[in-house]
Amino acid sequence: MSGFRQRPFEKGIAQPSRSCFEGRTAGGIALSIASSGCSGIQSALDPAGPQAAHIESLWWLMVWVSAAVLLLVTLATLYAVSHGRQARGLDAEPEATPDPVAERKRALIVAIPVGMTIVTLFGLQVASFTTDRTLASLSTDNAVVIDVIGHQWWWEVQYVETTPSLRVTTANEIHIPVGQPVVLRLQSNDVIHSFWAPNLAGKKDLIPGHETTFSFKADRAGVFRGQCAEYCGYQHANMGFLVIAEPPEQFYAWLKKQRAIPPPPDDPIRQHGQEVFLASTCSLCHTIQGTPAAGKVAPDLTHIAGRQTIAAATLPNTPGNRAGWIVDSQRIKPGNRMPPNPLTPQDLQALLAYLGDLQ
Amino acid sequence: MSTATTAPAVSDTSQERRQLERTWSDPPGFYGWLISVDHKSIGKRYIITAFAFFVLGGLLAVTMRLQLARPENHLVGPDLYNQLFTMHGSTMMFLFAVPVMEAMAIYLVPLMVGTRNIAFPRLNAFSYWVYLFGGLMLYTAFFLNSGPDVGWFSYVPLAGPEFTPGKRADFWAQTVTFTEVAALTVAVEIIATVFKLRAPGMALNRMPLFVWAMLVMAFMVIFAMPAVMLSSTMLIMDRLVGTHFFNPAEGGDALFWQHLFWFFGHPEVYIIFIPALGIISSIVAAFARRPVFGYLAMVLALVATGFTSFVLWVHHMFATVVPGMGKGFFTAASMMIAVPTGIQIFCWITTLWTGRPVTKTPLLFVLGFFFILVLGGLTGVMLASVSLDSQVHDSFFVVAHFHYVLIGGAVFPLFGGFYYWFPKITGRMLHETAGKWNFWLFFIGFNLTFFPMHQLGLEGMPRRVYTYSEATGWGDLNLMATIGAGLIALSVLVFILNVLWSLRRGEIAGDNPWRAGTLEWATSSPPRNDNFDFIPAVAAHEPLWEQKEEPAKTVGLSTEVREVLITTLLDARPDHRLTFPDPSIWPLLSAIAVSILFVGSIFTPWAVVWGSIPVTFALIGWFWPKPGKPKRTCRWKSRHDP
Amino acid sequence: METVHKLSALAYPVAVVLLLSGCEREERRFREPPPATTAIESIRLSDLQPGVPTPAPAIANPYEENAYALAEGKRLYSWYNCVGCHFQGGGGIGPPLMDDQWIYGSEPQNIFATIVQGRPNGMPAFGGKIPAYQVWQLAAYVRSMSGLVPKAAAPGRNDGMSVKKPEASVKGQPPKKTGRPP
Amino acid sequence: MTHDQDIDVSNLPSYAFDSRGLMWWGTLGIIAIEGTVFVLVLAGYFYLRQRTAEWPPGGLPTPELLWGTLNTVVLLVSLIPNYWTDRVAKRHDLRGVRIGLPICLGFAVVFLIIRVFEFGALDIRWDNNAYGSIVWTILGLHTAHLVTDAIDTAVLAVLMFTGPLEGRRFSDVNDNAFYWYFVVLAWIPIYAVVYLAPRWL
Repeated sequence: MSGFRQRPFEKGIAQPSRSCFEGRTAGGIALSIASSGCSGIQSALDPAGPQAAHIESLWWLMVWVSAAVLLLVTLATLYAVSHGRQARGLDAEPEATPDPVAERKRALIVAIPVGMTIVTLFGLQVASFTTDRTLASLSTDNAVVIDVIGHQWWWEVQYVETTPSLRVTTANEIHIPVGQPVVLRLQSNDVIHSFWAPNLAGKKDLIPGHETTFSFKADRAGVFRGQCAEYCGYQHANMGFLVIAEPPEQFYAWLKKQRAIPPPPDDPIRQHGQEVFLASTCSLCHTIQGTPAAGKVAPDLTHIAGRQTIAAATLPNTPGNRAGWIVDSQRIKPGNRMPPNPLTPQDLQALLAYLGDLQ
Repeated sequence: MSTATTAPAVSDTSQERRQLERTWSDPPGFYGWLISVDHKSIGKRYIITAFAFFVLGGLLAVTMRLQLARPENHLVGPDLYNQLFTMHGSTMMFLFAVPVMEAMAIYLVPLMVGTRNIAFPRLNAFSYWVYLFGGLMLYTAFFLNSGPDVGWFSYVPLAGPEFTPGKRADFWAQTVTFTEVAALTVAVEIIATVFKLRAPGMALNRMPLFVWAMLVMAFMVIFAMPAVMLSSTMLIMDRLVGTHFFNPAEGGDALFWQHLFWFFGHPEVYIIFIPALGIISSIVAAFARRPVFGYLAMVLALVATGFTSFVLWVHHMFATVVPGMGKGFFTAASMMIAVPTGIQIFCWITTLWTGRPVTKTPLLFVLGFFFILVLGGLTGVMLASVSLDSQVHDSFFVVAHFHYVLIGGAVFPLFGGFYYWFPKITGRMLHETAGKWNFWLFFIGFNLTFFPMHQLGLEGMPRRVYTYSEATGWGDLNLMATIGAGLIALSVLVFILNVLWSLRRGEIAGDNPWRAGTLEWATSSPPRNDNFDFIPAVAAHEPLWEQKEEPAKTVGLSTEVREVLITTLLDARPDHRLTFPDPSIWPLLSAIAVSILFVGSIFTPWAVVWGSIPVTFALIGWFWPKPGKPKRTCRWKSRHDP
Repeated sequence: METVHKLSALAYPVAVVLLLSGCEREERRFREPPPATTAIESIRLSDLQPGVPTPAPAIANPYEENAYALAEGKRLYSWYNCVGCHFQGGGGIGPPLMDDQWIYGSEPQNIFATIVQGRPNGMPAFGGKIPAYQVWQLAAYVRSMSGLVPKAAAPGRNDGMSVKKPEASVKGQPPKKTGRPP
Repeated sequence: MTHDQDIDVSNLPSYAFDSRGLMWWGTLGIIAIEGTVFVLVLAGYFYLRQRTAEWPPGGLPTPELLWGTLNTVVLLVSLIPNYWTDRVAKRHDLRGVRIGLPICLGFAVVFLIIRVFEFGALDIRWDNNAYGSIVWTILGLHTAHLVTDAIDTAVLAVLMFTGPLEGRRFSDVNDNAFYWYFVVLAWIPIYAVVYLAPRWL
């Protein structure tokens, strides 16, 4: 891939999911589901909030019931074909009309597993409905309301405020306060996307012409990865995002920082970098508050340096990756909307310096 | 029972037989092959073509598995990968699964109900040609880099005019039209055949379960497929003539597509699954050496499944904006559809339990079905739960699930069916040991491929991604899946070699190698042109098991013209003799005309107008009666009195 | 098995015929070597020339055959806010683009130059702001507005208010003689 | 077993009418398919309708009643000649059929002519908005059926004059009428939805 490319999430995000694999090999593949209570930053089985937790417990219930059913059916089948009265092959005279009395007895026996099936399914339904209820009953008082707008292939994130000036816009990274409910208002401007952060909750589609809302809560701090779950075109695979759950005070500090407009660059290099930004294609699509650049069709870069990843949680936000992305993003995400920018080394360095300063 | 083989060589008889066989035979040569309307040759073509598409779709799948074998792989890029999975899904659903099941019906139903050809034989030929041309069009487009890349359910707006430029999605939409036209016509033929062409005495409650399954499938096709034809037509109109069905800004709606599509798409799964149940019933009965336990329950279960499958399409849309109350209903329905399937499984187990099972390859595949399908069914129950679905929906978990139900539920029984009926179709047995290898490679490879996908889904891997970063930790399970895919490919290769070998060297089968009880085994293998030279008279479920000595038969059908016996709907009393059409070129010509219209309409709406003119003429030529040949009154009464 | 041979016997002619029709139209080029960027100088705004009149060098724009490039052009047309002045092609602040009048010439390279250099009375110069291949995509789309590109490649309707016929449905309008700059 | 248990079918007729005949079931199958299409497309109409506040959207006038209503009358009246032709066909009355079929055909043609005005009376194009798209589709679908059946009737009528004649031609007339009944019955809900629903619902 890109020469600049480094492993994503080297900054401590990646490690947890490694342990998944150990857990699995230990369990062996046949047991992989059972043994998969492993931790991961993108796993439905490592809940970080009530919604995901409820679903997980429903999951385990279903797993064990299913395992039992599968075992019974398999054993019954194996016994049926292998038990005593083995035939003398196909020449055995077929039993054209089995004795009706015997058949009636058998009917009664068969009725038992059928009854069990119905009862089991009914039980599972009740379990499922109760879970649906609990999920729906999450209270959303003093919730943080966030607009999430899906684009091919990135996520626009806006923190809703009554006063427009306080409205914070960022991309591909959603900071949320631990222990406080979050309400997402999901919209899409192009095709259908689906918001899915497995550690926190299930998924919800972003459908053009429909606004959907979706609420969840994190009950522990952490960085969780999610990605688009509804096929949305060439870069569906690289339409990721991070949800960063942090203690409220930290979160509000972050929010405050996001509201601040970065000061104009003071040293010549960064000043030149800003000129490059404004003079080149960048400013046609991107916004940097405090500058004339007000493009609305690409991620807001006002605080780009403060984010952990770029290119929709595809690359760690390092200067090297930024450079690679700016110069030739099509090598990293073929088909994405960012044109190549063949800048001179000086211009590129200046631009990187400028962007790197936008904390 | 098989009257023909036991017929004493009385001169006039053999003469009559030859005459009858001549009457029902195709003209020789390639032209004769083109104009054939015999359900056996059409059925064979259908099966071979569908299997060819199965192999193609499989190769696409292997390519995808190779791409996903390791993180950040560069075998194929997103553009090609999107075409690969779209082609794979569309091929397997539209060009393999449904056609191959209908093909089995085309070949077997007339034999099982004891008649000489399928109802509307020319329509049957027509449907094959339309299906073939549709498939060829799709793959030609694919090899011209115009393969659809919007997923096999082509969600709008992605598949709409703004986000998929060019003709790719249009080729998808027209492929659907082609294949649905073929499927719908076959459905009508099956229904008419089952209702009106049954041998005298085969009352509805004596029909083989296989025939019941095909009947239910045919009805489902009739009520489900129009939905997808309508929606794909709306899609192509949005793309080509600027209608606004799916444009939110002008009163359209993206979810409108999803409702229409899944109203077809869910029954579709059962359209594929129910015939498989019929195959299993045939195999289980033959190899347990007794009729399937609980005939009535089995029939009712089939019908119940058919009905229920129409009221659970919304469980594909739980992640959208469907109101909660509605979801509850669909959850209940989606879970409860497991009951009829459960009933059938229990009945089969009882059949095996109380019979004297002989584990030959066909039965082996059925046993594989039991394990895989039950597992797939259970994950299906999980997907029916709104909450749980919200986690695993559109993830690799779902990929695992539907491969368990579709491959386990349809492909395993189908392979069993291939092993079971191959002797009837070709006159030779498939090699047993190779069959065992075929099965075990498939069974192990399958589980190795798809079981890990459950885990991948839970670890957050969405479906339809062409790559994933190493940090996700999805690499190992994906590698495992790819290895499994290799095993499946290997087992299919074994099967193909087995077929090629057995065609030449396979052990001669004889009329009824499995000593089975249904009528298709009452005639020679392969069946003669006229299927049965006397239409048997049926008095039991498994005629060949019940009837010991020389059974009653039907006499008096013409030997000079293709005459079949029409019987009454319920208890199959002889009603009248209908003359069936001779081989004809018009089905092919009509299919060509129709194909020109369909393909042309991808490029200009006017093709619909101008294209309809040749279609009209072809159809007129089709239905214009041939100058009636002189019908000799002499009819073949019996083999003894001339 | 003979069936198979016969089937393929049928398949070949069909395949061959379609192969001849070519597949350039569906190519998705994500990393563009842009078409020869014209020496802007060689593009004339006036028909008058000193010395022996020589015909203007015609530069074909391959994107006009390519559905993806045309769709990209359509997207950029709104992303770079051409809509702001030309609206959906009907014109407003700027001249209409969907008619047969071409002030600065209808050839691809004329449109290219117009976008790159800008023109008096309000057309900004996008030179240096937009990579050349995107200019060519825009040029291709602009010509599609008046039906000057193959129908099978031209864009269909957008998911938005229907304000005009989709480019794929507009009748081709042979360009009138180049008009005069206003 | 001896021969007297064999079933001798040599004296059975060589065709039959209505549900006894095979073609009738074929026709029924086609009707079931097309009926499903109509049901779905009408359901689609109401689905799209509940997506927008006003209907027809954008302050469009409701479709003008004249031509649609006229056509409804034409169709309903056309049931009479079709029923009559059906009856005489069952009586194997060649003269009757030769009179009846052309009349039925005449009705079909008249209907198709009026249909042209109907499309005009919608005063909206299929590419204006979703409402236009769905009503054009509904009318278009029904028109397609009429054209098919008109051609069918025409061919059959010609056959009745030119021959070759067989008994089963009469059962074809019977099936043709059966299909026409469907086309007429399908029209009534369509008329109600396209013309009356926007006014009354």
